[in-house]
Amino acid sequence: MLQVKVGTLNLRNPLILASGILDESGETMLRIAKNGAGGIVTKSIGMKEREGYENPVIYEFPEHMGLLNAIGLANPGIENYGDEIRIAKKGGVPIIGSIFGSNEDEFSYLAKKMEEYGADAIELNLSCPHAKGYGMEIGIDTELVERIVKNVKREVKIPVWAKLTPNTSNIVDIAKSAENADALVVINTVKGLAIDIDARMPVLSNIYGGYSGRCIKPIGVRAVYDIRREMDIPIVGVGGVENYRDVIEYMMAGANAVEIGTAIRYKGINVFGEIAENMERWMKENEFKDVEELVGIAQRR
Amino acid sequence: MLQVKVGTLNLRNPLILASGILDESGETMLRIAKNGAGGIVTKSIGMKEREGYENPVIYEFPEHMGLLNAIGLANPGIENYGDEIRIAKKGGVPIIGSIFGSNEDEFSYLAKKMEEYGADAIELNLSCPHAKGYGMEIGIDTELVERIVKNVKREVKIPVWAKLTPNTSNIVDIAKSAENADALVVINTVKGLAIDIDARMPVLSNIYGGYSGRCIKPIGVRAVYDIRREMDIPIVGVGGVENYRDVIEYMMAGANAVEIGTAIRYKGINVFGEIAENMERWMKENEFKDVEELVGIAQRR
Amino acid sequence: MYRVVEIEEIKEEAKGIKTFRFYDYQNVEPGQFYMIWLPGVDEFPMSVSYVGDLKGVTVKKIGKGTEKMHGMKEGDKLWIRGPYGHGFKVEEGKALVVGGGSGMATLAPLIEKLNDYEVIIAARNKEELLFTERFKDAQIATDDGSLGYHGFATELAEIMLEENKYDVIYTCGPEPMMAKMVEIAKKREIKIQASLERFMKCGIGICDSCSINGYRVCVDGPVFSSPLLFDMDELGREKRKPSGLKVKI
Amino acid sequence: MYRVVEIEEIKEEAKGIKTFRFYDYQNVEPGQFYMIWLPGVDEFPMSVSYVGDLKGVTVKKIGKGTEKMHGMKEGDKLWIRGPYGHGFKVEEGKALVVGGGSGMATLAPLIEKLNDYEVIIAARNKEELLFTERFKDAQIATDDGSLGYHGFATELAEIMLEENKYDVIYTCGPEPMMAKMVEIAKKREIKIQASLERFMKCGIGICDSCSINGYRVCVDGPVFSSPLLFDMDELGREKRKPSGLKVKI
Ligand SMILES: Cc1cc2nc3c(=O)[nH]c(=O)nc-3n(C[C@H](O)[C@H](O)[C@H](O)COP(=O)(O)OP(=O)(O)OC[C@H]3O[C@@H](n4cnc5c(N)ncnc54)[C@H](O)[C@@H]3O)c2cc1C
Ligand SMILES: Cc1cc2nc3c(=O)[nH]c(=O)nc-3n(C[C@H](O)[C@H](O)[C@H](O)COP(=O)(O)OP(=O)(O)OC[C@H]3O[C@@H](n4cnc5c(N)ncnc54)[C@H](O)[C@@H]3O)c2cc1C
Ligand SMILES: Cc1cc2nc3c(=O)[nH]c(=O)nc-3n(C[C@H](O)[C@H](O)[C@H](O)COP(=O)(O)O)c2cc1C
Ligand SMILES: Cc1cc2nc3c(=O)[nH]c(=O)nc-3n(C[C@H](O)[C@H](O)[C@H](O)COP(=O)(O)O)c2cc1C
Ligand code: FES
Ligand code: FES
Repeated sequence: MLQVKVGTLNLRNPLILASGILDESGETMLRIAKNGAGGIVTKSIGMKEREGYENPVIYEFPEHMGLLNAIGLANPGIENYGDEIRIAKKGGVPIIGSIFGSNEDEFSYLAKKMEEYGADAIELNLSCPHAKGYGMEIGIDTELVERIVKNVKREVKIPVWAKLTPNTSNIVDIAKSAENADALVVINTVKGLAIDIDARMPVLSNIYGGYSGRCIKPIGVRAVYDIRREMDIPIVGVGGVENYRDVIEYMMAGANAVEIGTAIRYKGINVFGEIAENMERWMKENEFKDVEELVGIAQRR
Repeated sequence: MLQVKVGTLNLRNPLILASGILDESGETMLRIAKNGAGGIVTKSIGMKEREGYENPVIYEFPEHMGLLNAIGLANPGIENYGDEIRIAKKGGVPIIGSIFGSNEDEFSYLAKKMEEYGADAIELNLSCPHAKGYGMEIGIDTELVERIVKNVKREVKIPVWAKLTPNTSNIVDIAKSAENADALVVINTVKGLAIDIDARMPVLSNIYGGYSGRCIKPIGVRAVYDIRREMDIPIVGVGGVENYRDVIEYMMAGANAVEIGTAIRYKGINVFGEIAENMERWMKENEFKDVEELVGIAQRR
Repeated sequence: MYRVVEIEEIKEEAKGIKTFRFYDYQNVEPGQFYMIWLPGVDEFPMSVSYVGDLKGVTVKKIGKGTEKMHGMKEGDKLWIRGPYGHGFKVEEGKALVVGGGSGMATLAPLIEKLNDYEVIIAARNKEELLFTERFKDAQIATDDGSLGYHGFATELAEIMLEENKYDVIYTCGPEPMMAKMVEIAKKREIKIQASLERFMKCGIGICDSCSINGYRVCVDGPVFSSPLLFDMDELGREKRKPSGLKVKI
Repeated sequence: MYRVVEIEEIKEEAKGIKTFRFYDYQNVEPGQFYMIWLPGVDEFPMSVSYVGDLKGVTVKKIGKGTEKMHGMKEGDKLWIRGPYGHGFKVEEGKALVVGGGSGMATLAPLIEKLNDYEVIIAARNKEELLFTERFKDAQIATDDGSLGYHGFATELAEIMLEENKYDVIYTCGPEPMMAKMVEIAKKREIKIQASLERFMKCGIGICDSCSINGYRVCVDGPVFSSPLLFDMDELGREKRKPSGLKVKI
């Protein structure tokens, strides 16, 4: 009852591991797949090895509110990533290769490599809020987004997802510029900053970070609702999903599936299996047979 | 030790009541002034009486995370607001008249009226996220912002503050377009949405609302830090201030004062006096004599 | 966050007045209220009329929300938040309880906590009297004289206050009635508590829509006490529309 | 959120190794660690070496963060978060504890909880031996023979395992040493627990930087037990750089 389709990609449940959380190494991804995730997005991989920023790269807000991170797109480089994908694929769930580049050629190259390695889909990171020249700096330029999506679509046969930033006044315009994608993934983290008043300085070495977790859910749900209102494209909702009610909220807003990241901090890697179980219970109680019936039913016009 | 100046406006402490929270009626404002606030911003007042949206207009997130509101700029209309200002002024602290209009002429008219009524400063609401044709719809148009600020500045002698929206990819551009203002107020609420999965619909009658409270603090602090990095203008920080540490964080990021709204839900109207007391204690412990020493000390370049 | 509760029982109490019972685990004091949301229709405040495990609200049909509620059946759902506000404080000594119209809904759970008291139940006519069964020994007053004392509750109250010594008055009902009771209490130097009503948006003390003389009915009230009540010059005279505009009552 | 603690006491324990004591109200198990932030410098993980109210970390100077820390004085401040991770589980029976270099820091509070045990303290030379005062009856091994057994800890351990029956081995130290101890334990069919180290960024189980064979050292560890340890083929062989790139050890 939990199977969903995101475009042509079939998932056993709508609960996907979000990019950047426990998806650097193939064996960790494999373990998460075995723990119930419906799909797995890899860490965002770029052209070259990158160490990322110096510690501290993560700050935890009190009372499970959420996290601020500026990992800084640390990654081993695309050329070194083949083995990880191959190991992850043993989990039997779709592996979506996340990539980041600074122009359309880099994105195309990265996508082809991912396809070669066996990735089942590509996620374009057009939205990381804290890396100069990447992510969100690209993702708010609607023309560039359009070009990147078109180019990548031309290069690979597997589905291409575009992950968008919420740090904009009109996410729907950006969504429309990415309409050639097979799915939109919303949202990436919200640009934020935290200062330690005893240290009298920002906590992250990079100063700025991306805000994730429980607190950004209203922003993510709004973005999904906004886009679903105007577009028929498959949407993957991300941001603050912690429990089955959050998944249902995103789906009612218009998401076909969700990604889960920060919740792992608080619920552990069993969060996928637990949510799946609770969703089934709720669906039975509320007489839904197929989870896809939920998609967009809270839309009011 | 807590006295601050926001431009030419003197405040006994940097703790200002935010617009829209307990500032519709003169007598409530008077009561808040007596309870320790350093200044008071009125509810945003427009050209005509407006009922606002139908209930529900407020949704409360669990565990004190924050609120979603779409009051809908309910207000009695500028012509009916003189008495409220006059009563509020008996509190002996500056009253900042918040106004919203749909073009520069309306803003100018409203500002003149507020000045006539005795307001000590004007706050231009360029940032309400949920009212068609007002607020944020205006506040992301840098040319319009510039024109409104210039026009209002020409019309009144009292200081003019511009309140900005965080729902944008570059708040610094908007800040610069408002550089003729005497101070910038950042941030207004973040556009958000919440769905009740049992009711299968958005909770607010207006669907969308503005997200406020504890959870938006990292977004507000980031905006203040961003602007202070590039501009010398007085800044009033708003968003999620609940305790003395939050005030100090905003000031270290670059704010000259803060506004407090949602915290009243959780801390009551004594929040101003309590914070002031705790700030003094902290300053003594940390050997600060004047709260203005804190402004911007967390800036790293 | 709303809690969803199921209606267990509905009872027609008087003309246009129904009680709805539902389970809610929250502890509620007499005088406190819930905000009730009927999705797609309206959200509005309702005092509790039963405070045990099986809570109750007693609703007078006056507009679109309450009309919709009157059309509901057992098993239907209500979305509630609260309880909110400050309820009645039980004072020592003998009490006079004066309830007009649906105001009796608010007073009922208080009366059940009192030991030494007399109750006046008043309404325009016999059909609109509320809870005369629940409080069989109550004094009755109707404007049209169709049952009990012929005249206003306040008039009957003055008679009773003349004849007996009371230590405290509790009242809820139409605002002119409450304003008059406050005036009487002030004159006679008796303590009084009154449960006020104003248009509510947030219910949690931040929007200012329910304020009277700078006090929020939703958080500082809805039950206010003397001497504060004696100083509220807006009571019975002025209120605010949903826009915030002050109007005469 | 960091907690700011003040350094109460600093003690030079061995060459390039200092212990820093501070009060922290949190309950800590032997084997758990703190993330310590030195603002403007670095943040890194440190096991607890004292678990009472007056906590301690014992720090070997190896890079810019630890060097800065070695320059600190009593009264200076540390920013800490944690404690994080899973510590040692005390097993029934007789234990052999094998600590190499600064690995003794991690084992020390465990040893103080054990009843029936023998300890090997090993280091390259006499100057680098840690906590020989704290555990006076420990066996000593040095690579250069400057004190005690002349040779590796693992060699001394093999001799002792030959002579006595132990029910469990606890170890912490350089990874090749731990890998060898795991091999020995596997061969001899003895339970083993080892506290591993990997490069840590988040410390809270979300960034994957510290993972070994799919297990997070920060949350699933840092103390791992047999039989899981027997199956970790990356142990002693491969680790990841901060970029995530796998490299040989
Ligand atoms: C603290 C408090 C306790 C109350 N307890 C009871 C009770 O126990 N029993 C009872 O029958 N009634 C009670 N009321 C009044 C009740 O809230 C209104 O009758 C109800 O809101 C009408 O809703 P409606 O949608 O049917 O009316 P509408 O058609 O929306 O409006 C009709 C009139 O109802 C009143 N009203 C509407 N919405 C509100 C609102 N949000 N807040 C306050 N008044 C409103 C206004 O006077 C309005 O003019 C209480 C009100 C308050 C403030
Ligand atoms: C769970 C755990 C417990 C530890 N307990 C102790 C202890 O009790 N005593 C002790 O002396 N050391 C301990 N360490 C090692 C300690 O964290 C490093 O020595 C320290 O981080 C070095 O910091 P630096 O800034 O001086 O080094 P840098 O100059 O930054 O780097 C030098 C080397 O230190 C190591 N290192 C640096 N940063 C980290 C990091 N964030 N995570 C892991 N390793 C890092 C790497 O090997 C690096 O090559 C522990 C490590 C882990 C993972
Ligand atoms: C530590 C961390 C690292 C992240 N790294 C990436 C990344 O490399 N690429 C990416 O597209 N998103 C990255 N994200 C964003 C998440 O994929 C996700 O969009 C965001 O965290 C919101 O979801 P959540 O609230 O469930 O965590 C990262 C988030 C966190 C917390
Ligand atoms: C109920 C409510 C009503 C508000 N109304 C206004 C308004 O009329 N004008 C305005 O500029 N801001 C309005 N705001 C925004 C606040 O002034 C403030 O910018 C925001 O709530 C963030 O601060 P906080 O987290 O301290 O509440 C409103 C906020 C709330 C919660
Ligand atoms: S209803 Fe909002 S303050 Fe009372
Ligand atoms: S340090 Fe991030 S997962 Fe362990």
